[in-house]
This record gives sequence, structure tokens and C-alpha cells, in this order.
Amino acid sequence: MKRVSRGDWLLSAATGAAVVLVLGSLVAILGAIVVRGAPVLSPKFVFGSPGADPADGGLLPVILGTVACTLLMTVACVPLGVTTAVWLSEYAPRTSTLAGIVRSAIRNLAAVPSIVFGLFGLGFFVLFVGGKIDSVFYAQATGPVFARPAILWSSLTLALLTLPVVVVTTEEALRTIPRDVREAAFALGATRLQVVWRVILPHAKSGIWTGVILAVSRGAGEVAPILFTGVVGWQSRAPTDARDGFMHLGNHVYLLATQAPDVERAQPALYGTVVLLLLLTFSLNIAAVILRHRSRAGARA
Amino acid sequence: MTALARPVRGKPRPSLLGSTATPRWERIVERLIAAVAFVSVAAVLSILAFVAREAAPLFWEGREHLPDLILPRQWAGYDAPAHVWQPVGFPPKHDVVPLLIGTLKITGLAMLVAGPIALLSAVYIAELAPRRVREVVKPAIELFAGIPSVVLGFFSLVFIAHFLERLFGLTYRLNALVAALGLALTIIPVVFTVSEDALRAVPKSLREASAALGARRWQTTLLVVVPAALPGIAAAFVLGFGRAIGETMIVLMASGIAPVVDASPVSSARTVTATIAAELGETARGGEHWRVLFALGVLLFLITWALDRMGASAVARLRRRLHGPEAES
Amino acid sequence: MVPDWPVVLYSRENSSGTYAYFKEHVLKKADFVAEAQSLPGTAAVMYAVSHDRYGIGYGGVSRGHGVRLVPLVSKTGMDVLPSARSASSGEYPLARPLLVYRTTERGGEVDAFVRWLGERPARALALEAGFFPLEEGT
Amino acid sequence: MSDPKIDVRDLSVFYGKKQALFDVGLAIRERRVMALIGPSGCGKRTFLRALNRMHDLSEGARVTGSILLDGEDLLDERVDPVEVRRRIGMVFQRPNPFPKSIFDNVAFGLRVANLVTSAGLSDRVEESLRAAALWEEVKDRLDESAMSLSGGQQQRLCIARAVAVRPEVLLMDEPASALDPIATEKIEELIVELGKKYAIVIVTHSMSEAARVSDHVGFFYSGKLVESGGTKQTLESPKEKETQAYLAGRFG
Repeated sequence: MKRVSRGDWLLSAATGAAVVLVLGSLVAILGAIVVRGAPVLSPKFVFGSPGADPADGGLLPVILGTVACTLLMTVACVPLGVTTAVWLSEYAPRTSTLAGIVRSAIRNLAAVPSIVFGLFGLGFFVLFVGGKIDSVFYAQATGPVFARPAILWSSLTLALLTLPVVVVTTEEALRTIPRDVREAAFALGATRLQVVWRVILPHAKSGIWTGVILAVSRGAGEVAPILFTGVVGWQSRAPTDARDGFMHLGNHVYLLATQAPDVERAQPALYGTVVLLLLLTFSLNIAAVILRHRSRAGARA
Repeated sequence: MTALARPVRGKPRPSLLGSTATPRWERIVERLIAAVAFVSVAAVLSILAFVAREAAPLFWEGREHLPDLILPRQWAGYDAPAHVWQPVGFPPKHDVVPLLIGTLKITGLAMLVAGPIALLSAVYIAELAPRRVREVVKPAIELFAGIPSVVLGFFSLVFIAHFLERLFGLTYRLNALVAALGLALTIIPVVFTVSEDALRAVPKSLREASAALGARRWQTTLLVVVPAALPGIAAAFVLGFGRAIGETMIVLMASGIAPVVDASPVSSARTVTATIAAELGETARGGEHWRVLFALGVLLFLITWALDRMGASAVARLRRRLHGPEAES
Repeated sequence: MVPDWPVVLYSRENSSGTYAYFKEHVLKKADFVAEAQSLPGTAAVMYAVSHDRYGIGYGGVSRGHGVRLVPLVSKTGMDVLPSARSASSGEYPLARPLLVYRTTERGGEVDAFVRWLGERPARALALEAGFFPLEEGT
Repeated sequence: MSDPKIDVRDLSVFYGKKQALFDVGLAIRERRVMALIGPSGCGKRTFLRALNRMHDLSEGARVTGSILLDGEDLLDERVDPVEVRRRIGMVFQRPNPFPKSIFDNVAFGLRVANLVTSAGLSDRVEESLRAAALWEEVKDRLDESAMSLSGGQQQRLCIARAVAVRPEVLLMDEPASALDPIATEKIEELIVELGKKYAIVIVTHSMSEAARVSDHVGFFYSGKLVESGGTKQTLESPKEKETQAYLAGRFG
């Protein structure tokens, strides 16, 4: 029998135990929530319209609000993020100061706490931009039109929050494209834009999708940035206008967990909502992990 | 000899100088691409500017209150000079020290829990795990990062709080430790991922050299690999710390958010982030309370910015250390 | 025999009207102790108190489904429960009216809405939501 | 003799502070194959890549001197490198087809240059694949991914792709070095064939290959062009002693 030194055994035991602990808590969290929440998810609970008491479920407008906010966010953030990554990887000289500035701005953006994004969304989008729009176009209105929390402002705030995710993932995908491929395209007389559009972007497609999915998942789960920029606690319908307030699954979890009129009665609805939110963000994350794994395997082949 | 020396399919080739294969609109598009890339720079600058814009009047409108932001003061009804955060009160008291204490207490505890666990896991995955195990476990740990913090907040509020109460019979059901354990769940994937990258960046030759000198595996790992990766591991901790300081929903839901000034890990605590989230909604715009909350936002921005810089320079140091001064930054 | 154990205070978040009212009328403008737990809603307070043997808290009666109401001693020395009558007569010491503010000029839809608030269907709705409606004609 | 197709004068290339090529002068003639030989790191590839301004793509690279294409200096800063590359095609060391269909690979250069109508496109693709001696093997599977081809086929596809835009000059960077002997033979036959139509410059590390395919050779050593001339004469009786030593196998 192979003799294992005690030091080796101890190291394996300690580090292995840490991994088991981490994975164990992941399973415990998901298990504890799903076991209680999954049975609640009836079609009526998920797709019904809400009644007077949030504890009765009827999450349709909440889901629609979440989806609408996330879609708007994606529309704003993906073109920005992909373009930034393309500039960094295909246009800017690798060692240039300008690229360094953009890179460090992306890093900073990723490090800014989400609640600060909330403050920024309120101070910039709602009060400043909305205020300017109102004073120019709606001077006659009796109340604020754009200068109030709305799904539009929440989405734009989230778009900036998730921008680094898209940039970093896309740039990583662009970096795995072999130099050969770029040179082949240039040698055939393609302009830089043609190289980007016809070769680089198609080549990096799965990497870019990974970034988009990660960004959507991140954006869909954030609550702090939307608290003051557009989310509302309770309304009976989904938003129909970019200037409407909206309900959001994440915020709904927060409200049900802390402010339900009848805590005991709201428990099932709470677990159900958490499972829905997890279903949304977690399935997206798993998709991203698989996609990323595949695109990396593809890059190696 | 002319530029038109060789007719191609009957059509003369235009001069090299005269023909532009790249259309003018493409140059404009290139400019646009560069402009878009700078949106992120504009975003960072305007985040600071517009949060600071709401906070700044504090410094010329209510200047006499400025010392009260950080210095203890003898308030009516209190036994001794104290740090008090009672922004809705008679008079309002805006001493941010209790919030800083709460933040440090919770993030410190969270790091104490998450740091070792994440680092040990990273060592296992980077050094010891068979490839097949690594390929499953690494993404699984990263999936942690995909759980929305409001869900972890809820989990802490219900399960962790209950568990700790059963275990220790604590006075305060919701306290710094509950929030810290919830918070640890969000920083483990950060610290894990960055440390694991750092460990894996250590060249194989170092491990081989150590093994060839007769070192056992644990000796190689602890005496060669981990020390070599130390700057990267430091970066992982700094980045995890930054993430913990900025986290909002977990501490909002699970800390009991009471602005307590003490060192006990099981008393309630109120962090900077939770304070902003809890109070801003009903605060009158332009009031002193409003301005202080935005000033706290500026403070958070600056702290996380500084931590991020520290992390970045630690990573750069790691790269130089492992690959020499020539390494590309 | 109950052992010595600190009482845990459950308070509302300072952004709530209930908090400000309680501070002004019960604490007589003094501060809560720093240890008072801030909770974002009456429901959260009730939940916390119900799970804490040594907990004490306060909240709006409209959110008080399924709990036993605690009578307060009125100025006349009687035990009084919160009710429509005790609230509007002022006998219950901690009653507070819900006010509707308007930002627009008189007239139009807003007037109609404010009138409607005083009418029977609106009062029925208020009752259903757990509030004590205004006496007729007030 | 007629004017050269490409006339290179005093060409120097720098990477950052390091000089990689020193004052090279060389004439490249129409419908001839010029082989560039020399030990690795001698500058032959650097020279080749200067001819279609690939150095514009690498940071820190600087090129001085002049490269006259039909009398016009393609290093002139007013010249669009994209235009240069449309006139001077290039085939790389390792086959590098795009992960697209066979058809789309060949059509790529035509599409980016907007050279032919979509009706004429398939004719040109066929013509180019025939020119690269690949048509018979792929005519039934043009929609399949280029990645499904064998290495030798991929390289011929890259050649088809390069000639599809009807360049005036074709540059080849060790085009057969990554291939097996049979595929190599096919590529070499193809080079001889194409050499009847184009000016071809080929970098090779194999003396026998240079002997088989080229009309002229240029011998590079330490970033300098040591000697050049007719293939047979230069390989059999080199004038310079570096060339003699290299051919004798003393370094390389």
C-alpha cells in the first residue's frame, strides 16, 4: 500500500473539507428554498393576476416587470459593452494610455457598490436627466413626467452596472481568437471594420452570448440599484410605458420577507417568489457556464 | 512606366494613391466605436460627480454640523458624549461612526469566515483535485455568484438566524454574525476564483523543482506555491473585502440594522449600505439627512475604488514576480 | 421564574411615519436606544416579537392581522383597545389620522377623489384594509 | 528585361528599438517565383510581411525605405494598406480558413472588396477553386464547413481564397511546412502552375523546395539580403561565404 505522509493527508483533508463545506452550503441553500417553494408554483400563482393580498400570489405583473426591466437593460448595455470590448481588443493599441484608462474605468465600474448605483440612478437619471427633459419638454405639466422613478431609469442604471460583465466576457472571447484568423482576413484585403464584422464577431459569438447571459442574470437579481430609481412595492398591473414604475421579483422577495401584512400567511408566496427568481437567474448562470465551457473547448480544438 | 502598367480584365487599375479601399464612413464608424468605449469612463466620472453633487452642499450649507459627522457629542438625554446615528430625531443626529463600526464589524467577520474557506478550496482545486473534479467543482462554486443577494439575504434572515439562535441562544436574533455569514456566501466565490487563478499562474517548473529537491506535496504547496502566489491571494482578499463592503441587501435584511457602537460580534449592526437603502426612500430631497446619505455614497465609492486599485496593483505585482519585470501588465 | 435577560426592542425604520410618530408621542422626542432593531415594516416587527421571548415592539394596527391587541391605559385610567370608536374619540392614546395631501389646485378629478374618500364605499374599503374609517360627516 | 513588378529599395524594419531588417533591395518580377531562404530569424518572413503591409497590424513595428509596386511606393503614408492587400495576396504557414463554409471562405475577399455581383460570385469561386486544384474534391460540398477539410485541402482552400480577388502578386509564407509530403507535393505543383500567371514570393526553409518551385532566390542572413539571383545558379554556386556555409548545412 502506498504510504501517504501525514502532512499530505492533513492538507488534503483540510482543503477538501473546505470544498465540501462550500458545495454543501450551496446545496443546502438551494435545497431548503426549492423544497419549500417549488410546490407553491401553480400556474395560477405564477401567471395569475394579483389580488388584494400579495400572499395569494398572482405574480404575472411582477414577472413582466422584471422581464421588461431586464430586456431594456440588455438593449442598452450589450451594444455598449460589445463595442467597448471590440475597441479595446481590435482598435486600441495594447499598451496605449487611452486603453489603460478605459480598462481601469471598467474595473472601477465593476467595483462600485450596487447601492451607489442606486444613488447615482436617482441623482443622475431621475433628478438630472429627467429634470432636464421635464423642464424643456413638459414645462406646462403639473407634476413630474420624466423626473420621477421609472422603469426606464432603473434599466439604464442596471445597464451601467452590468456593462463590465459584458465588456470583460466579450474581450476574453475576442482574445481567444487566433491571430492567424485576423491576419488571414487582413491579407485578403478586408478593412478593419470588415474584419470585426465578418470574422471577429461571428467567431466570438458564443463568448459574447456568455457575457450577455451573465449580464442578464446579474441585472435580473439586483435590487439595490432599482430601489430608488423605479421599482414600486405594489401595483396591480405591469408597466406599459417607459415612465411607469414596475414591480420586480427581487424587490418582491425583499418586501414579502420583511413587510408582508401577515408574515406567516405570506411564507408560501415568499418561497415561491424566491424559487422563481432563482429559476430566472440561476438557469441563466448555468447556461453561461456551459456555453463558456464549450467556447473554451472550441478555442482549444 | 506608369501606374497603369498592367490592365486587369480590360479595366485599368487606379493608382494606389488615388484609390481608397476603406470608405470614409468607416473612418467615422471607427471614431464612434472609440467614443462608445469611453462611455465607461464617463460613467465612472459621472457616478462620482452626481453622487457628490447631492452631498456637496453639506459643506457650505450646514458647516457647523460637520464635526458631528464623526465626533462624539454630548446630546440632551444622553449620559456622556456619544456617537449617535438618529437622523430622524429632535434634533437629528448624523454621526456616521456607528455605521462605519457596523460595516467593519460585519465585513471583518465575513472575511474571517469566507477568506480561509475560499483559500483552502482554491488550494484544493488548483493543486490537489483531479482534473475531472476540478472541471465540475470550479463552475459549481462560481455558481454561488449567480445567487441574487436578496435571496441570500432572505436565507440569512430565515435559516442562518434561526440556526444561530438555536445554537447559541443569542439576545438579538438578527445580528452582525448572521449578516456576516450571509455575506460570506457572496464573497467566497470572489476570493476563490481570484486565488485559484493566482495559484494556477504559478509555473509548473517551480513545483517540479521543489519536488526534485525531495519536498512532499504539502511542503511544495505550502512552502513554494502559496508563497509564490501570495500577491494574487492578497488581491483576492482585497477584492472580496471590497465586495463585502458594498453589499446591501443581505445586511439590510439580516443585520438587525441597529446603529450600535460596540465590538460584540453578536450585537446588531447597521452598515453604510443598509442605512442608505433603508432611509433614502422617504428622505426629503436637499435636506441634511439626504445630503449625508449621498455623502455616505461618495465614501463607499472612494473606499471600494481604493480597494480595487490595491487589488489591481497586487495582481500586477504577482505577474512581475512570476514572470519577471518584462511581463505585460 | 424568568431569568434576567435584556429586553429586545423592535422599532420601525426611521424613514417610516410610525417611527416618527412613536418618537414624538411616546418617547417625547427622546431617541431610541441604539440597540433598537430597525425593521422595515409592522409585519416584520410582529414576526420578530412573536419569535423572541423578550421582544417588544410597536406597529400600525392595520397590519395587525392575527395578533392579540394590547390595551393601553388612557388618560382616564381605563384599559382601551384600539378601535374605530376609541381612535376617533381620542380615548386611545396612540391614534393618528391618515392624511391626504394634494399638490394641485382645487377642482377636477382630485376634488372628486377626496370627496369619495369620505363616502361609504371608501370607508368600507378602509375598514377592510384594517384602518378605522372616519365617522360619517367628518 | 522589363521593369520589375515590385522593386524594393533600402527596406529596413524595426520592432521597437530592435532592427530586424537592414537596407534590403530586391526586385520581384512578373510571372516568376522568387524564393526567400535563410536560417530562422534571418528576416525573410519580416521582408515578406512588409510587402503587403502586414506590419501595420503589429504594434511597435516601423518600416523605412520604399517598396514600389508598378512604380508606386506602397509604403507611402497616403496609401491605404487595405488597397495594397487587395492587390497583393498572402498565404500563411499554417492553413487558416475561417470557420465558415468552403464557399464563404473563397468568396470572402470578393465580398469585402465588393468586387462582383452575387450572380458572378459562384463563377469566381469555381474559377478560384479550380485554379487551386481543389474544385473536383469539394464541388459537391461547398456549403460544408472549411474545417472539415484535411490540412492539405485547407491550405489549397487558402490559396483559392487568396487568388479569388485576382491579386497581382501572391505572397506565401512556408505554405507547405505544416503539411504531409503528399499534400506538400500538390501545393508545390500548384505554386509552379500559379507562377505562370502571378508574381509569387515564397518563404521556405527547404532548399529542395526552393529548387523545385522557384525561378529566383534571395538568401537572407541576420536581417540582411546576402545574395540573390537565378535559383539554379545561386544554389549550385553561391558567391557569398554565408550562403555557401548555409547550403553546406553548417547552420540553420
